[in-house]
Amino acid sequence: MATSPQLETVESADYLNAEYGVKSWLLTTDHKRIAILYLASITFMFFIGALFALVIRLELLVPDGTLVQADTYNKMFTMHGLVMIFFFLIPSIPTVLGNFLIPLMIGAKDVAFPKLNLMSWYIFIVGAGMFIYTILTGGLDTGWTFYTPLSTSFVSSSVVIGALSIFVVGFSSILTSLNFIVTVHKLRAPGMTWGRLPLFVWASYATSVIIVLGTPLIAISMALVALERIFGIGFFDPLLGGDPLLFQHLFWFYSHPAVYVMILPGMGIISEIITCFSRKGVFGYWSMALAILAIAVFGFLVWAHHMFVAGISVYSALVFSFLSYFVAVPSAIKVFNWTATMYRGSLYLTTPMLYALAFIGLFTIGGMTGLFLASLGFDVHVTDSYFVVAHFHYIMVGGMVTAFLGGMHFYWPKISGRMYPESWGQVAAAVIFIGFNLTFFPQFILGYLGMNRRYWHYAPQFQVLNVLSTAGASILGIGYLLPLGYFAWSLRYGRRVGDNPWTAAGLEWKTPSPPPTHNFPETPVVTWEAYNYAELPKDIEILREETFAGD
Amino acid sequence: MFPLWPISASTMARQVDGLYIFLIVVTGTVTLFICAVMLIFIFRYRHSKHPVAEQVTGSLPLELTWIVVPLGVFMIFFIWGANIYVAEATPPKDSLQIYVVAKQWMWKTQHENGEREINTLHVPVDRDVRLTMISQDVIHSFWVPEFRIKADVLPGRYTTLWFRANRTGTFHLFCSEFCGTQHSGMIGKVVVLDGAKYQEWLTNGGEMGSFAATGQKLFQELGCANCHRFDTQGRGPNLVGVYGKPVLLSRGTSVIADDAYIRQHILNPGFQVVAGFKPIMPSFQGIVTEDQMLSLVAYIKSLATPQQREPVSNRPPVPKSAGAPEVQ
Amino acid sequence: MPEISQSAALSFREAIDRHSLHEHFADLPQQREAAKLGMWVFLATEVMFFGGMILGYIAYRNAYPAAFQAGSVHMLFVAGTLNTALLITASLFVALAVHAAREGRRKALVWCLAISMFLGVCFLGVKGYEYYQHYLDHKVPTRTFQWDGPDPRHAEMFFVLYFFLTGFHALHMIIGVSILAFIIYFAQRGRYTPEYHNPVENAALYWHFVDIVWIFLYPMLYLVGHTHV
Amino acid sequence: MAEKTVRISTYIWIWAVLMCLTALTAGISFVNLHRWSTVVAFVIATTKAGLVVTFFMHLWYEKEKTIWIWAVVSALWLTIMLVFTMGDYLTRGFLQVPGK
Repeated sequence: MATSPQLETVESADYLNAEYGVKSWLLTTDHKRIAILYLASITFMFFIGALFALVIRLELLVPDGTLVQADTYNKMFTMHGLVMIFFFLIPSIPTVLGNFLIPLMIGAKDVAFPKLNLMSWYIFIVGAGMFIYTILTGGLDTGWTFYTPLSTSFVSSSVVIGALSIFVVGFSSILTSLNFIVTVHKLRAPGMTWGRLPLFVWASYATSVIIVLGTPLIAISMALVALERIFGIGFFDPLLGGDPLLFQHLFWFYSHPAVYVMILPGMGIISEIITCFSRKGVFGYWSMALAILAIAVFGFLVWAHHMFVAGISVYSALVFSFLSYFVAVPSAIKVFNWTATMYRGSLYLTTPMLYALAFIGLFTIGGMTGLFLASLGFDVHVTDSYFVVAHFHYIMVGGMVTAFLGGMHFYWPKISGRMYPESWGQVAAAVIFIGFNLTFFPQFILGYLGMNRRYWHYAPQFQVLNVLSTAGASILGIGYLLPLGYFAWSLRYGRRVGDNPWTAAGLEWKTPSPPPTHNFPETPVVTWEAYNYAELPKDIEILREETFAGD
Repeated sequence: MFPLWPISASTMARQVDGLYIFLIVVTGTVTLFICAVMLIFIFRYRHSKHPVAEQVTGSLPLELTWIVVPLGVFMIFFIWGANIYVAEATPPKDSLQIYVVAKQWMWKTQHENGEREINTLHVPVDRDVRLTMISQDVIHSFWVPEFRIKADVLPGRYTTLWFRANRTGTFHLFCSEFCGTQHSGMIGKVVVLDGAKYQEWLTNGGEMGSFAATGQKLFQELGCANCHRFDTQGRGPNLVGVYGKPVLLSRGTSVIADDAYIRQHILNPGFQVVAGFKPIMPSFQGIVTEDQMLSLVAYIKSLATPQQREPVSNRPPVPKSAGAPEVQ
Repeated sequence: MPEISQSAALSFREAIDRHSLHEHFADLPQQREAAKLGMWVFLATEVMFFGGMILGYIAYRNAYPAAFQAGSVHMLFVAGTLNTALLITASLFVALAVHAAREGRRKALVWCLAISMFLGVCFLGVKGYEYYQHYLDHKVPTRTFQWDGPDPRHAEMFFVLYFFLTGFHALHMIIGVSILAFIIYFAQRGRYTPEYHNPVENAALYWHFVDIVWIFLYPMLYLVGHTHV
Repeated sequence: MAEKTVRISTYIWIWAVLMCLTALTAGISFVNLHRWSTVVAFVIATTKAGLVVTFFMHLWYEKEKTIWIWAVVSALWLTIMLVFTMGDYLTRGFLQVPGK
């Protein structure tokens, strides 16, 4: 097992080998082990979602729909959306990196309520299990948005279980977030003031606030959809006296802020990576922190921009469009500040940094096209077209998944105690970047041209761009398989690393890799500001060693 | 080669294209600028060239600049977009009225002269066209990319869309809101004809009598006319001259008798009873289809401007104190 | 607090810590603060949860005021008012229970909790009676729903909201009563001390919240029909 | 003891006020105040809820700012949701165009 003898001297048990056996994992209350449990679960769900995406892209290779039936196709995009959003994107960074890192970053022994933390995972598993049951019993074909009255009175698939699985998994998010909020408030180490928190903690905190205040609304709307289907009462069905727009209001009150649930933790991770590999403090710490909070707050004031053509009042649309621009300002601040952080830095183009740079580029495109969509007159034309599809994939995949992978590479040495192969990492990052852009950039053009989203077949003149998109998706698929492969490989063969291989700032690097069960041998006392790279060695420990690059 | 820019076939399309180009130029410039700056930094400050980072960690003037300037630019986006949106929301007065009923998975369109079409819509070029739309089942969305217009078609509620085609030809009509299995099959075409051809097309098909006449026939068949008589003796209000005017309700409030009110009232008469009448009208829920409903609305609308009939007061004697709202 | 000797204080502390302090907290006050904050954050979630349904109520009542007033006429006004009084009184006793817990009076704690629990059960009983009456009256919004006034569809909507809101509230009441049962069990065994009684405090917060929900539901559902014309 | 002790008489007084307010709101519902009925009922209910939060839930005695913030935030977010959604419902039809 041990390949590097020089580190054998560290005898104290880390969290991975503190105990052995399946039971020690399934009954653990250690936040780091729970993070690993989540990592396994969401990776599994990610590849299920990716499989659906594969079918979608293959189907769209030709205009006339030859691969699958319309019904199958509808199920594919519905379940792709639901799996990716509720079972991968929303939990991904918070439950994996958040769970693992927040206590480490603030110098706590664990999260505030460890048992609740484990319970959240079990609730997640129940929700995921219910959803997999839905998949196996024929799937859903409502679109991930569950718009009524289609979902309540028309489709015949298993909407009830599907909706309730979203309800259940929502509670998992709520409990995790509640845990984070209390942890950040109450368990910070002595000296770890709010002004010294790493931006990832700020971002996770803001994310948790959004989840706590927003998720009840998706829960109640899903519960109402399920009850409406079971009892045939007409809460949303106009034929029975309801109003379908009320559902959209309830749904988007959560589901728009949910976009920030997906992107904010990613932004936090990117701030950690950029500072480390620029060897610099972050540019404008407070504006970065306040921008995070501003996004969380303003994110709640813009939901009806999903409904500009849905029949809301013109005045309401004007207000929501206006406010949508206010959420764009803090996002712009973040992009500019990241760029400025690199100014006069000393840049290392390691794999995490490549992901961070890709994130900035892709998030900028995603954010800019968001400005297009917030502009009312433009939105009317492209809403529900591939322009929107491209836009949110740039944010969610180009932003969130890229940040997640960047974070996984950056923290892999801390999580596993071993280094991933750097050259493979760089190749994978490049493949993902190219594949991603090839997949989704043509979709902007398709959308403006008039290709509808959720179309099983389409007009022949759109084929060339769709073929490009499918080609890109295949490249992207390979790109995502690569890290899975080499991370698994490195668990056994990767070289062991010390406490702080990246010579990074932050408390999480001041404890062994992998950390012991209670994180710190003794409670740390913080006397330094966040990102104090001025006080750290100028170069990065692991890169001093020749072997790293060629690994 | 494949197309990169859609055909522009309505007055609105030009405006949207203008906004789109502006957005692309502005955001494209900024995006390219950010990428260029990143590349320059990567090149100039890479570790091998710039081994010691200088701790530049903030500049308030700079940060204020990139708060205020983007906000200013965003406000241009907002105002421009809002202008187009408001224009899209306010159909010109003397538009050609067409009714659209959407159902899984087809479009039914009806012209005022009685012409009906399925998955097709013939309109004249250079003329304002106003669509009053409703769905019979789930939410659909009426989208003609070449016109750059779209509006959801809701069940239970009328929505409106208008456009002015400025180019003859045949254009795609898509359902844009996911509406079930054959969503992608719910497509049709909009045929824009020049004035003469449109007239020709109209006269070829308009033998079934005008849309309002269909409504009138239905009005008789359903027995509406028994109570809604054209004098003050009926058990229901006289409907002449009602459309578009305020109606006093038994609750003391008043509503405008528009399409939505008429539809609501036929389906659910007890909801808003007109002052001075008993809630005796039966519901026509499940009896009148959305198409028929639209013809009834068209008929009542045609009564708004009585040509030869004597205008009679539509309101029965109500207590003076109730203060019937005056027409403004 | 009376002065106690150093060693006595230490052993006392240890005894408590062994039972009550989880190892990742530095001390009991920190743990107590964390538990309390956690509860308040949870209540914020609950506010939004009920808020969604209340939004539905406001939107539909705004659209169909007459139907809602007509629907409210069928509410059992006396039962609703009685229930309001029951819940407020139950809240009082829960507050007194917290008071007793803070002062370490075990007997008073158990009794106050028992009274609130009893009042809570009474509330559920009255609620059940109301539901039964509505069932007999064919006012349950299913196929058996009957309505002879105008606008039956939107009157039914009132009953849909009534059953949603009070149903979810009753569910919370059932959870609250069960929590109180647990707390009483542990309180009797002397689990709670003036230093450690987080569960009592948190259960009380939850109970008061459920009370507040009812305080809003009562006028929304029971009181809108009296002046109906 | 960490928590400030509240006198039992305070709780009883609050309870009495709550009961009176319940009686008031029930009684006043029989008086036709037209559109003010809703406002009055809402004000009374909010007052009652406020009393429960401040005294029974001890917010009044709470030194921890965080808890204040969370109490205010939950009310604020509820308001945001209600105001913005009703903002849509109440302004529909302003243009006299169906669906706008």
